[in-house]
Amino acid sequence: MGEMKHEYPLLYPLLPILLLVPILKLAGWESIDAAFLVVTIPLLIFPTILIIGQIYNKNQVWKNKWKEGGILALGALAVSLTIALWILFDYLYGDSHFSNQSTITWFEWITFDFLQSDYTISQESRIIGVGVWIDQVTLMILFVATFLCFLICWFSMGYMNTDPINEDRNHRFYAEFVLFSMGMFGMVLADSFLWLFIFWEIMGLCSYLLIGFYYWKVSAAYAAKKAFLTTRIGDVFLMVGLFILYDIYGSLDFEVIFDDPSTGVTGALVDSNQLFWALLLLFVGAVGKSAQFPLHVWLPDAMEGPTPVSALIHAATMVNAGLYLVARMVPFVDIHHHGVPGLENLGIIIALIGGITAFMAALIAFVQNDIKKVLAYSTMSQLAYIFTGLGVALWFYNTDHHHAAMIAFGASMFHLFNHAMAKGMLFMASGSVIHEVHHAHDHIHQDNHQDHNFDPQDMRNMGGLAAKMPITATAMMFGSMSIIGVPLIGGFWSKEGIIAETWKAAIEYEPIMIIPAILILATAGMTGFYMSRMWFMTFAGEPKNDVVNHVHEATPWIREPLLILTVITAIGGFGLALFDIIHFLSADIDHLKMHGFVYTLEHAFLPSDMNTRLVGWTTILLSFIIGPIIAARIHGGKLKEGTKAIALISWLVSLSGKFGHQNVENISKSQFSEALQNRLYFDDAYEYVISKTVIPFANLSAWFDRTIIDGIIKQVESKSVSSSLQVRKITTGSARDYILMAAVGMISIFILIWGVS
Amino acid sequence: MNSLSDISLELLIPESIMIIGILTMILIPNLGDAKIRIPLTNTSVPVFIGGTRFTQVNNPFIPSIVAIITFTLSFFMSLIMLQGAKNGEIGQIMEVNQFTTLFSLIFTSALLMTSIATFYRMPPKQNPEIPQDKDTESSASAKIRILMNNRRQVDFYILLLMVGLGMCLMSKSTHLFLLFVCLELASLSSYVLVGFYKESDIGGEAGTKYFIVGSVASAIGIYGMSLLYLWNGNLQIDSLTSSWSTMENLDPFAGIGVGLMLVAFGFKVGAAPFHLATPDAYSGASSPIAGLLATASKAMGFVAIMKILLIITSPEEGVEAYWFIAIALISVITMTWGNFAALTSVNPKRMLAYSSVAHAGYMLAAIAAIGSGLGDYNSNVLIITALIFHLTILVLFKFGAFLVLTLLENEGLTHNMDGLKGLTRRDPVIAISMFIFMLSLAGIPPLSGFLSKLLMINGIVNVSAGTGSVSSATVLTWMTSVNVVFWLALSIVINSAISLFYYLRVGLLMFFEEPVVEGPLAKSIYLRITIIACAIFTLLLGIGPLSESLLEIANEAAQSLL
Amino acid sequence: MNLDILTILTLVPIITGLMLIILPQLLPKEMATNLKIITRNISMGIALAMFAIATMMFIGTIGNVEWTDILHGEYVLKNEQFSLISSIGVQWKVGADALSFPMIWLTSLLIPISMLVEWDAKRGHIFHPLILIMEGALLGVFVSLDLFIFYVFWELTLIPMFLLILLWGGEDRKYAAMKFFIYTFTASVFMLIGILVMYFHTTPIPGLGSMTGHHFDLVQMSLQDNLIPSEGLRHFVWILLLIGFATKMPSVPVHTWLPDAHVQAPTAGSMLLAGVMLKMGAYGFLRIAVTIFPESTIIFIPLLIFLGMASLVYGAWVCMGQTNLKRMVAYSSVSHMGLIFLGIATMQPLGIAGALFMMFAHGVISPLLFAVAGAFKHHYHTLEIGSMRGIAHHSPYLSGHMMLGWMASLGLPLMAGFVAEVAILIAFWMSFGWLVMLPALTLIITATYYLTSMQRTIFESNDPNQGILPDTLHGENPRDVTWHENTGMFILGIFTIIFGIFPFIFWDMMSVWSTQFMTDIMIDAMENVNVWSPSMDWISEVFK
Amino acid sequence: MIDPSWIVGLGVILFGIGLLGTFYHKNAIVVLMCIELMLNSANLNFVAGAMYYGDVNGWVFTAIAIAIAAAEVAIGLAILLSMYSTQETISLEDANILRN
Repeated sequence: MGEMKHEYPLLYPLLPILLLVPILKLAGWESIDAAFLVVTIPLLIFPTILIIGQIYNKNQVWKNKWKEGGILALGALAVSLTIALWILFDYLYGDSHFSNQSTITWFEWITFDFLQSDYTISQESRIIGVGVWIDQVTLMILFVATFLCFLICWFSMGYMNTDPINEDRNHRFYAEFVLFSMGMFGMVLADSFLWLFIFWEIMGLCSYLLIGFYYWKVSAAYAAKKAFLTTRIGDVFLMVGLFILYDIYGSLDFEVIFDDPSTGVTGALVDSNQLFWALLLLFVGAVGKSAQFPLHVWLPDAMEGPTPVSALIHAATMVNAGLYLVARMVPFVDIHHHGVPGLENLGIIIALIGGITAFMAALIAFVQNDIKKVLAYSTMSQLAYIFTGLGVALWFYNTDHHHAAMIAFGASMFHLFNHAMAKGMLFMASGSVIHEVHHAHDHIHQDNHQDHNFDPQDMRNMGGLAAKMPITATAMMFGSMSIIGVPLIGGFWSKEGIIAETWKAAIEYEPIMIIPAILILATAGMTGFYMSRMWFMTFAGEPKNDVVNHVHEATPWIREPLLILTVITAIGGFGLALFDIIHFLSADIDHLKMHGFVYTLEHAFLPSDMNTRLVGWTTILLSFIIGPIIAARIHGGKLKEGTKAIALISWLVSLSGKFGHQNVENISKSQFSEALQNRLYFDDAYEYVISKTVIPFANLSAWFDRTIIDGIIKQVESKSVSSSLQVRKITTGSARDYILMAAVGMISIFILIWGVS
Repeated sequence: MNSLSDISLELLIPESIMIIGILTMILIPNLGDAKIRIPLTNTSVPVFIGGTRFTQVNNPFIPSIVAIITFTLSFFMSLIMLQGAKNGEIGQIMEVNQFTTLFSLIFTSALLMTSIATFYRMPPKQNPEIPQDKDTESSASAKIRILMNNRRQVDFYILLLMVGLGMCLMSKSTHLFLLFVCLELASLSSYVLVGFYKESDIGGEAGTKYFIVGSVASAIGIYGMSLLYLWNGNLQIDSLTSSWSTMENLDPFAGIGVGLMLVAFGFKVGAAPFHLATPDAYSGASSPIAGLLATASKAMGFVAIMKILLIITSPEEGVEAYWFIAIALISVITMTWGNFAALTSVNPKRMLAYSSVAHAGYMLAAIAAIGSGLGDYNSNVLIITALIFHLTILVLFKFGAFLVLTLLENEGLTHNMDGLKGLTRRDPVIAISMFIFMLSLAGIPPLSGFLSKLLMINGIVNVSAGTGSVSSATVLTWMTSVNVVFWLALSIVINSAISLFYYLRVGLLMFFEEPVVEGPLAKSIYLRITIIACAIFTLLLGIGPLSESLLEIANEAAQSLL
Repeated sequence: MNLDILTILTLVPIITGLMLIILPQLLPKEMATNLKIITRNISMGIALAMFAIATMMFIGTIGNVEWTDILHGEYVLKNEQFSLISSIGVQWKVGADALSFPMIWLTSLLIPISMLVEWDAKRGHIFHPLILIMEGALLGVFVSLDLFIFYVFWELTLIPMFLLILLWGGEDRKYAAMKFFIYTFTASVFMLIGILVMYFHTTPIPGLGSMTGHHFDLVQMSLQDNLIPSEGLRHFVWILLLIGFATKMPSVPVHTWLPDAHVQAPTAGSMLLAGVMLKMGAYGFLRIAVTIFPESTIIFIPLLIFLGMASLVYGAWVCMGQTNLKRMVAYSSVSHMGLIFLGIATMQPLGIAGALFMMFAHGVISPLLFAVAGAFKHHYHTLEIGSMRGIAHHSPYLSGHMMLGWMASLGLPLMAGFVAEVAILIAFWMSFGWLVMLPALTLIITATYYLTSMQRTIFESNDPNQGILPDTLHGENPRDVTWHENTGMFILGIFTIIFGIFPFIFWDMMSVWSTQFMTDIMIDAMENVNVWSPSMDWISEVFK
Repeated sequence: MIDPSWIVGLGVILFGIGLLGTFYHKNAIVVLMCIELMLNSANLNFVAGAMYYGDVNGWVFTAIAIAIAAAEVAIGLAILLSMYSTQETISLEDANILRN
């Protein structure tokens, strides 16, 4: 292992990007006018990288100076980030023209007329346009997306370009990466449900491409297909939902629909039943995209992709698309502002699905040994939290509990932010671990690269890494804390809000809500367990494999993002909570306001409502105390003699060894554990059903087409040939027969003539 | 009333040319230095007949050249007559009008093509030697064979001219008996021509069968005609027509008579079930003769059928002709039989024969549509126009196909499809021409075969589509209410679809298979020109101004027929 | 004849194509050999010139046409009256409108591309001129406004395609070519009867049809009120026309000629077959059957939906059961063509415009698919799915094009096919409600078979540096696509994306046309006839 | 004078015999003779018609028809000879190289 290398000079070509905003401002652009650049620059860079990469593949300059396109991709993302920040600041502190919700249309995509039910053509043509829609939620997710895309691209230059397996293939990675970013930015900025869906699908494509980046691996190709198809199922329902929405409102533009969701295009009141179906179908799409029960099976497999992909797509950004979509449903149900009453069931269904998924994913995460799989299930579980929160918010909105609804909504969105930051970082950190372990392994076994028995992702090969990888361990610690909901750290503020509001709904208004409420409360504790378990297994205890001793944190480009995100996770959440982001996100107030330190703390820990207070403390107890302690009892332990971790994490390592040790061999051999290992048999069941229905039916169809439909044609053909031979046999060659036939014909003519007349 | 001066010979110029041609052909090869001594004197006067022939007339190509010149002349004379619309009656037994002139044109053009084709088919030897005593037996017989071969030239072309004469006169006759006599003249000559295929041992058999069956058919026809005579006492077509239209109930003599005559003409056109000898005859005859049978001979049969069915027994408007059902059924059987039999034929000539049978079926269907009595004068004219048009262009592509086979026949490869294999590689121009002929036979646009088929179907649709109940609201009620004629159109199109199979198979063989014999075909320059001209006209007559003018001519002809 | 631009566009390729084939036969040997060498360049030049003309027509340089202003029933770039066979009412009448122009442009685009893709075809001195003839015939179908000429061109397209399959096809080309020709010909003769019945009912217009009193003028026919008085006959004719058009499209159950023809056809042939020839069916259906018999169309909406659904759903299932790449793509064409029927059945301007756009989009995408499949055949000598794995390593460009084409075909947004799909399905929902679930769910099946086939060919070799190669290579080194294949596929791919992102380029004129089409023709008919609507209320009742 | 209908009746019988004979006999010469019978039955009809109508045309028709018959036989024999020279048979049953 060489020295830690810095390659910052490579970034010099990107420096002019810093001047972008000033130049645009000088040119008289508004920030919102520049919004399209957020999408188009990555879109243009995508083919650029692909084509240049294909042409200059294996070229040394391209490889070393341009990182096989990494620098270009980073530049594109830097532009997007810059402009996103510009928009953000403009929105927060800019001129008055930038109101609460701003929209701008770029061009008209398709225009058409409509035949109304009274057989007249609608007077004005309807337009499906392309434009930008900006409000608080957009801004928050846009920031998350641009920021994480940028950081993870940065990270990739270290992670991807140093792995020999990726050599000469990285241009494909970066191209797909920027294309994905384009999809994400586009989806967030889109000003209509249709364009939301379009970019949503683009992301699906990129997810497919990136999961299948190691296309030669059977498992990767399979996982890519599975991911695409599973989300596709949801997408189809989503599409039908869009059709219904279109039918109701005559447009899919946010501006038109959100203006007054209670009246349809005809001016009549919207039928809540129809709208319910539309929104439910949209939610099915969200379920697919965000890997919720029962369309969750693709996400764990998706970890076959390179780790930056897992970090970006399957943790931080794309999976949030479903949440974003559900968040966009608020105006429909907000009966305070022209919402449609009678949609309570929607919120309940969403909350239920969320609760079930949260619990199930957490359960499965208990037994995972692959570090990325743990994170994947954790992602699923945390997303489910947000769904629950959104479901509760929708329910509150629809039952006219405006304030509670806003808190639930804001908390959910805030959790999205926290989770994205933390999970992105966790994945990067895990990537760092995997990368270094892998390197170390290759370093030891230089002669034998093809040792496939060693899995660098398996936590049973790790342990004690805290001493070897201080930055990574720190980052992972803060990330896990945020996910667990350790008080004061990022995720705590949001998660607590979600749980509290769910309980509030359950206790005070809607008994059914008790199911998700209990489930997510239990999940909070389970989260504490499995996140701690992961950390302890990886970083604490004695090294379980010789490889660990050779691990160094030596790869460039990896540390910076980890550090930045660690800071954001550790302090950012708290800071934003202080600014009362929860209310900001739910559009309660125009701008962020400092709430005051004490007020915030009091509000969080000692709410006036007794029930809320009880729930809050139970959550803290479960997630912060019980879960981690159990994990520490099983997996914790001191580091190997002679090794030492930095101060920031050594307390945790040593703490983990203080709770004694518990042997769980019996439990891990139980049937339940086996079921969990097999992911509760969902994948098997799906596989079985498909192999028993879809494939035989397809073969049957092909058979039917070949032998019946085409068979009829072939029958006609062969029958014609055989009858032709028969007909030809009548011509015997004997003139007597010919005369006889003629005579017979003659007589039959007469019979015909006289018989008829 | 009848005086010789009434007979305006100018109306019979084509026929006169043919007669002169026959005489010339008899005379020229016999010109020699023979002298006759004037009795009682010693002076010998040259009579130029017999003796040692002049070397100039000794050329064995002379008969074919004479035939070609004769047919060319009468072709152009007919054309001029057609242009000048020279019409008139000759005595009371013949009439010249646009119809007859057009058919003269059809006959002469077909015969012209036959002569051109046979010019290369039976090449005589130049300067044959006379066998000497010192020759061995074999060399002597070889020399004799050559001499005989050369001799046959004259026989062949005389018969050809006879066929032309018979056909041309037949189309002009307005007297049933004359019609029959001329028909016999043409038929008997054509029987011999079929048997003339001496290169192969099947010529005799083909001639015999064709002759026997044909003779039976003519005998039946003559008997039917005699019944008509018994019924009417006069065989003038005008007289028969007026008697028929005044006849209250169907007289058995008349009915049976017409029916029996249909048998004779049905044999000529190759209608099922009287067609059985046609494939044998076509495959046994040499290709040019088979082409002649398929075009001119068939046209002759249709002229006769039209005269009988559409003039004598023409249905009144709104009344179904008594033969309608019979002809309709025959037409359907004919086209189906022909197509199905052709489907698997391995002999190209047989295949073309069956296809010719199928085409007869289509034309009979058109005649049946007139017989339904549904159409008015205009729509009947339209159908006849279609028929005439079809018969005219048939000379182009049907004969064209036989001409291509003629080219191949020199290699002895026309008994099965092998000869056509790989033709594109051997001779692309000929192969493409053949492909065009096949497509035209199948009725693929924009070739002329399509236009004629379209016109026939249109004629049928024209008379029948209006018959369905106007008030019918569903497809089924309409389908049950429409006249049966409409379904003839459907049977035609379905049959065309079936026929496509074997026409395309020819293309398949030509484009796809390896040739059996390598190397280009025989040069035969005039034959090639004829084939290419046929192909070009097949294209040009399909669409555009040329087809327009031909249609107008056919339309005038049809009007003059009715 | 007045040399108008559409006539030139149609006749020049045919005439030059014929000349290029025939001239070498007539010229002396040496000249002929020289000519043969440059034949493909000349053909390409002419094809490009035609494309340039079509594009200039679109931009407005030629003819100065504002395409979005064309309403239904108006035709631009018409020629002066010129009768071909005036005695039976046949005239050379050409014109374009928003229904035909996209197809015209598409044809002129695909011809040079398909030539390019098979630039090194054997016997190129015949191959490329044949494609030129094909171009003329195809354009003739789209520009002619006379049913006779329409039918002539309709059948004329068969001949070059027949020869293409026969001379440059795969192993079983004889069977396929025959089946293709006979099958479609059989169907179209039924259509011919329908046309003749329509012809019979036309009223005379001066100067035409002196002999018959009728004419084939399509414009006049559509102007004539109640062309066929008997309702039963009207429906009958409609069905006859449908037989012809549905077979061409092709719709289940008369689709089986297509897979055979495609599998055997050379790449360029497949591209044109899928790209333009299938569209002739949809075009003719809209242009003739729907325009002239709107009421029959409305009455037969259930039939249309059935045919469309059968093609779409059943076609997709059959696709899944295929093991041959080209067969699969062929069936996917069947499946997509089903959407066109569904779009028309909606009787919404949006649905009809969607159907039009589907014709156009599928015309850009499916040639790409077939070019890819053809390249597989060309370079790997097999089309069996699963006989090779992981060839992305060996043929990155081919794999990339495959990926793009497959994704475009499964309806990924920002590619041309998506626009049409969404438009049709929105309209379908508005007209038939929950029935839309059937086509929508089919999209999943579509995705499944596309992804599976991709997974089993370009992925999954288990070795990053070596794919599993098919036996048919016999140990040869696998190659990537040649430069000309690559260029052709690139152009198609770029157009796929351009029309996906900026569909309004062609959408606008289609939309305007469809609106006017509905107002002029369909609305009256819909008021007269009961429009079918499915009773699907029970679903929401059940869940209430 | 005989009633013309008797002549017609005889003609019908002759025609029937002739027609039956044509497909009953194998020998081509006999078939040729049967054809003659049929032609002659037609001649009888012409004669009967001429008698009935007092029309001289009928007689002429008869004469010409006889000439036609003669020509037919002449040609027929020639063709049969030609077949005999190649196939050595004049049986219509055996001469069936050409068929199907």
